[in-house]
Amino acid sequence: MKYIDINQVQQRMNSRIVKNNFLKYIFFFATILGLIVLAALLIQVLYDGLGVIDYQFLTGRLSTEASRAGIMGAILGTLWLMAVVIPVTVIIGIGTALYLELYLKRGRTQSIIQTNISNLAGVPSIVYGILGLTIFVRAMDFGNVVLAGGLTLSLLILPIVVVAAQESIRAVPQHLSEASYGMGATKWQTIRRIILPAALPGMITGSILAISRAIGETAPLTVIGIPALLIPFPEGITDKFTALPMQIYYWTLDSTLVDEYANLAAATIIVLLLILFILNSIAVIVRNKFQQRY
Amino acid sequence: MSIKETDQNNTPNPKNIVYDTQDLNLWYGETHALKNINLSINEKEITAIIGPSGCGKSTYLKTLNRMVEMVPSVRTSGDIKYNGKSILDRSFKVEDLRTRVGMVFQKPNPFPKSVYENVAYGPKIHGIRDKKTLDEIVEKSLKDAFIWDEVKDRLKENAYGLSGGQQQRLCIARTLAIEPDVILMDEPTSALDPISTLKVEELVQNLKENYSIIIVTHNMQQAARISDKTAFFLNGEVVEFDETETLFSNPSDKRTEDYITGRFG
Amino acid sequence: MSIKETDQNNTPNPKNIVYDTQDLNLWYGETHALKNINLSINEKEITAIIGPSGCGKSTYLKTLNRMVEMVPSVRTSGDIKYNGKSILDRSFKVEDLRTRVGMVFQKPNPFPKSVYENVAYGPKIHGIRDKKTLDEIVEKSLKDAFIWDEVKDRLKENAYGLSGGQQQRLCIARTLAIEPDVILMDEPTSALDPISTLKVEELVQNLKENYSIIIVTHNMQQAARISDKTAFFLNGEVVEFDETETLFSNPSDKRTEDYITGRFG
Amino acid sequence: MATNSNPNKNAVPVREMIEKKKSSKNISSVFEKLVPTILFLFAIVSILTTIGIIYTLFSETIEFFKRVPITEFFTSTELNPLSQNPDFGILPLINGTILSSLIAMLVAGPIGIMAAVYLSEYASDKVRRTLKPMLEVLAGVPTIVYGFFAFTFVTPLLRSIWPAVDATNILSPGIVMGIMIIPMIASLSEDAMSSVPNSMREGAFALGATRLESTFKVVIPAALSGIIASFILGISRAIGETMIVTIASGSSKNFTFDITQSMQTMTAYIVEVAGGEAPAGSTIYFSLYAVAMTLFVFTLLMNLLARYITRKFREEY
Amino acid sequence: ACGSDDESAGNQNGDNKELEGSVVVDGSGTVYPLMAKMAEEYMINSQPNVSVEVSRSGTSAGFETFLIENGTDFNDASRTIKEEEKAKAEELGMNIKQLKLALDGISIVVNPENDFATELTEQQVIDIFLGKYTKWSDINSDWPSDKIQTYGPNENHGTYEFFYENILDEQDMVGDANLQQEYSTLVKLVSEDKNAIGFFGFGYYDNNKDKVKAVGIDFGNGPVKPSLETISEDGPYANFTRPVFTYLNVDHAKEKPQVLDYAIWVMENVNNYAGEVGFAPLPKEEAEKLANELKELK
Ligand SMILES: Nc1ncnc2c1ncn2[C@@H]1O[C@H](COP(=O)(O)OP(=O)(O)OP(=O)(O)O)[C@@H](O)[C@H]1O
Ligand SMILES: Nc1ncnc2c1ncn2[C@@H]1O[C@H](COP(=O)(O)OP(=O)(O)OP(=O)(O)O)[C@@H](O)[C@H]1O
Ligand SMILES: [Mg+2]
Ligand SMILES: [Mg+2]
Ligand SMILES: O=P([O-])([O-])[O-]
Repeated sequence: MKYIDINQVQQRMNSRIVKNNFLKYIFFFATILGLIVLAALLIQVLYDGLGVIDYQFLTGRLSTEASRAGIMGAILGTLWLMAVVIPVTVIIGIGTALYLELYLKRGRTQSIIQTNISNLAGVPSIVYGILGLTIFVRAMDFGNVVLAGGLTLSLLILPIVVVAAQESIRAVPQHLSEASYGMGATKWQTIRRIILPAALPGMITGSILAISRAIGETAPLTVIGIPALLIPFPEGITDKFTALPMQIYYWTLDSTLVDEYANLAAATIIVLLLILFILNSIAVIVRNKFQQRY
Repeated sequence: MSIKETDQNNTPNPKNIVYDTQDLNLWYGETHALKNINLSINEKEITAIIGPSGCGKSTYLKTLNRMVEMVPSVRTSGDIKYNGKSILDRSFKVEDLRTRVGMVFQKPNPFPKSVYENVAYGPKIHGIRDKKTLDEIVEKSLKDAFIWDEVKDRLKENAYGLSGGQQQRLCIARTLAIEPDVILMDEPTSALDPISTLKVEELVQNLKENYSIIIVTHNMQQAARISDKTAFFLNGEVVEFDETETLFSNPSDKRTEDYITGRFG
Repeated sequence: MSIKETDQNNTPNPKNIVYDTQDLNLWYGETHALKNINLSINEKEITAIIGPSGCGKSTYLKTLNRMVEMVPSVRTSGDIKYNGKSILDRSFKVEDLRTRVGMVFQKPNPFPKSVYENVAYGPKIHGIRDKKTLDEIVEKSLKDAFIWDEVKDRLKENAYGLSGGQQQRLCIARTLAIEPDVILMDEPTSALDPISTLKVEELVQNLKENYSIIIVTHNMQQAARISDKTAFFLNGEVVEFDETETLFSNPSDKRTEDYITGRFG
Repeated sequence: MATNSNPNKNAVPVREMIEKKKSSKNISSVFEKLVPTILFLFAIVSILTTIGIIYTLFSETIEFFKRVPITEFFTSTELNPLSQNPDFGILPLINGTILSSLIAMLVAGPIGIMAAVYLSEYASDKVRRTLKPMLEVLAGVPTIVYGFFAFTFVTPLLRSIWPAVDATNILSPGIVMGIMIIPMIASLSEDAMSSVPNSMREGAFALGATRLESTFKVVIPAALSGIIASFILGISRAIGETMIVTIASGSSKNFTFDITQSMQTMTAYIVEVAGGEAPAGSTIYFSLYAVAMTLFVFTLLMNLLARYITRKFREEY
Repeated sequence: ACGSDDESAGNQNGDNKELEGSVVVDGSGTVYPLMAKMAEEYMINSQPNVSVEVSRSGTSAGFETFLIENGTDFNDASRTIKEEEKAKAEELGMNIKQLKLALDGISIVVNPENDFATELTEQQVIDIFLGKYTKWSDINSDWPSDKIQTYGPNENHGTYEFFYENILDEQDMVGDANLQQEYSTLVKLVSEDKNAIGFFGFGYYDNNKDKVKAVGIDFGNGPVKPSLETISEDGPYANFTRPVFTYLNVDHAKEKPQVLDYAIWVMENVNNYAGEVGFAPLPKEEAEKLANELKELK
């Protein structure tokens, strides 16, 4: 008894194959759709902003007057933020990763901390803003200065740095540390001389990616409270500040009042994206150049 | 299971005993990996350990420098005396022990550093900072490991550029640099080609002048070729321990015979 | 290298030829995996393919339903005619071919679906929607694959709950459900225990009534037990192709003899 | 073990030197003990962060509920925090949040999964290796940039197609958030699909299935839990997204389902109220925490759910 | 930064002394453009080392951070201080001083495409915002029967409160009014909704004449449009005219010379900048009087 009618099957075959080939193009289009949007975004930003970028814009002070506004203050603000974020996250992040991977025994405590870290990675950035506002700005009374903003951003990216550092530690083959222990090295000596150097490229890559995330973060800063107009340059971590993303935020909002502000926002975006692009390129180079083959 | 080394212990023995294992038992969690091991290992001899896969050879070797502790679930009972001192005691400093007892692993595992830094690593961690002294140590160790001529012009190059056999001899040089008394070797030639293997074997035999060597090997011919004494492990027990010649020509246990004639394993 | 099947081709042959392979060559990138294969495979027979590991058995089998194309670097020359039609032509629809030619793999690979859905998968994609027809197909296929009794009460359960042997017979049932003409089997029993193996062998012999079966096997006893004809592959070439009885009792090539007597492979 | 067994072994008395150094090693052994303690303190920071978040949110939220009944907060559709007779119903915010996330997922879900199908099932190795990192660039663009894009490009574009759309609306930020989330869903789903063993596909092909059929009837069902988890993580991301909605959706607190209108999400409310530097002690100040707490709980539940699904329904092949 | 330099630093008289430190201003968004402009000019022309930072969380929100220990130095306000706010200051023992800066006219604006509602009576405006009309045709049957959509700043803003208290006479505004935090958003919304009618300060209208259209208001003597000429406390737009202020924390001014210096500079120069950003200037004497009062504090 034949259930399958081969003629029928053949008839249907064509339409099935056409469907497959057609959808293949749809799927391809879906894949590059994001890239098309990205291109649209870049074109728009370049179109609006490129004309604004000149020496005076990059080095000048903020102004309400679009024609003489500059973003040096925001650039310096971002740099000062990073002066807080980088040491804090790198030290605490790598320290945490070392502790979790190499000192803490597998077990309940370890899994609690691990779960905690992955949960922290999913907490919206605005909630970190509130934490920063409550703890750093108010309870510790730093005010809305670089230090408060930097610490807030540090907490925000800490989980990312920790996870990346953990992964690079795990990627160091066990037999290297065994060789070191086998020679009478202590744990810290082994970590310092064998594990850290081998894991470092991965840690650096992960940290750079996390830091570029921090550079673009806006929401926590809006909560901490950044003045809409702050002309002087920040000169230290106890100064008030503005930062590139905050400037983009204010200029975008005010673009309905003063049209040229939209161009200033776009120009600032170009600068921000350029910084991120450079950072990411460095991360890629570090990863490719120092990747160890064991 | 009684152990066949008793005869051995009773004969007059001109050599000092470097390791004395007494009723050693070891568990990985529930797995009873070593069962009532009793072994006395002599100074300046090559002791081979043979046996089928999973019989506990590596575990025993790693117990001798307490490397086995790196597995968190390990428990031991019994005792190992190194030069008369009990080493299983938690108060015994493992770093000290491991400085005296070097180890060479199955897969060559140089550090991802230069050839020079690989050899200087041990002396450095033990506090030797003087450049000239280090240079001398590196040269001497590389010479002792029969690899100086091959690498003397590439001391600054990464060790991963060396061939497998060179890497393994480099690892031996690295161990020699801290001048241990004992060298533990866990199948040091199993990842090497025949020519490299031969070179390493030759080196091992030369080293025995100054060092006590314990070598785990899958390769019975190798054990027969280079060792003075051989222990045959099976299922975590020592079935037989004797002069290598005796053990291979005239084994006293049926299972040893079956194993060395290739009937299982 | 000349092929020994020529005699065979000249004898009167009452059976139709289902697959006719002519001067087939296949490369994986630089690897020349199949070299000048010429083979005619008869309908409603069991043809076994034997040979040492890496000789190209699986590759040949996968060429017969063009599954080999999933490897991007594959190139072929020569021709394979399926029922007189050239299948290597890119214009030949592979889906069509594969509907006629079923395949059973070395490791059972049921879909992570229910037993029922596994068997119904093929008919469904080929457009059979009617619940009652599907039920009948599933039952018939499972019965033909000698597994109905074991699974009839757990049709809704996930196929991964079955034992390895059951999974393999399920995969055969899945293939039977689309009523192919030919069934290709790549070492279908090598992952199974002896009892399951026996059941599958028995099943295969029963299937030959309705299907042409080509089976790759490592197990020469199996080839001898169940096949009508056997091809011996070596290094990508067909060394000998003959009636199974002839090939095993009276091989005409020295290498075949060496292989079947266990001298290599 | 003090016996020096090899006295004349060397030109350089390494052994002696090591022994000598050992006696002066006390500092380093203190260090050895200190390091784990220091590292432990570092590891504690992440715990403290969690405690800090929960404590601040919780204590101030409790204070809020002393002033505004919890039932009113969660059931009222009126939100007028600044008026003389303030209303504190969170529903308009939850509504805005859900609508924007829903729009985002309607964009990111299908496109993300189609991209995953393409990358995992159709693309050659080389194409995948170039396209995937390019796609991931999308995830690295700061959200403020997306906000700018939504406000100055997507909204005008939408309005030219659909004039009913307001200058600030929930549709445009929803779409842009969706685009931002595409790489996340594509990447995670692709991972899930790629880990379906090839033998599954071969099984389907051998039955005459087209690639499409093997994908949708075998691969996707087998990878379903990973795909669902990626969706949930996408939703969680959308719920927590702030700048895009703050910029492009305005700050109306109307309870409406009209996506062409301005509405506020929980995150945007926090920006508005905190940006107004609400002074400690006022009801509106505490409302900040109550909203943030709700947001935190939402995203936490989503993340836990995603983890539960991946762990519980991990496919066994 | 408070209390760092006290009495010893306060005895300087020379006006040209180089000052430094920060001045923190928050409050009205309406006043923000004027204050930001002046802060910028002050730093360029007078005291380059003083940092004046200007935020704009709204009059009421600004008062909340002004009236606390170590609060802001100035709070811009688009309405006068309320009784309860004054009481709060007294409770804290804080001395504050009101500085009138300029005059603003609440501008009623519609979409530029709106060519019917170009003139409305004061009462019609009130009724629209009270929700008594829902469609334009409810006002005038010739007008389209589309739904009126009302816009305004939200309750953070003095402008809202002024409108609510002085124009609506404290009657509740229509429920579906679209109230926004940011004026920029508001302008955009009105400019893109052809049924929009909204209110905000004259400056925001003045800067966006191409995007929104002001409605002429009939206060009884024919329609009047807001302009720098009509806005004054006794002019034709007087009913919708209100003064804008900044409030100074006098204690801070005494402690921090830069705060006082800035306050004096502002009162001496405000009339030069008011017009530029869309405010009608104060009578000259009034500004001078305030400047002199401030100099007394030295
Ligand atoms: N880390 C571990 N955890 C649990 N069990 C282990 C561990 N390492 C080894 N074992 C078990 O202990 C037993 C002895 O292992 P060991 O590695 O010592 O064998 P071996 O003789 O060295 O074998 P081979 O020749 O394969 O290296 C085996 O049963 C093994 O499974
Ligand atoms: N995907 C591939 N890419 C490259 N070379 C391949 C691929 N698959 C198989 N080969 C090579 O083709 C040759 C034949 O392989 P094939 O799998 O057909 O052998 P086989 O006879 O089935 O062996 P076995 O008995 O081990 O299954 C081998 O040399 C193999 O290395
Ligand atoms: Mg071993
Ligand atoms: Mg094969
Ligand atoms: O910003 P306001 O002037 O309306 O308070």
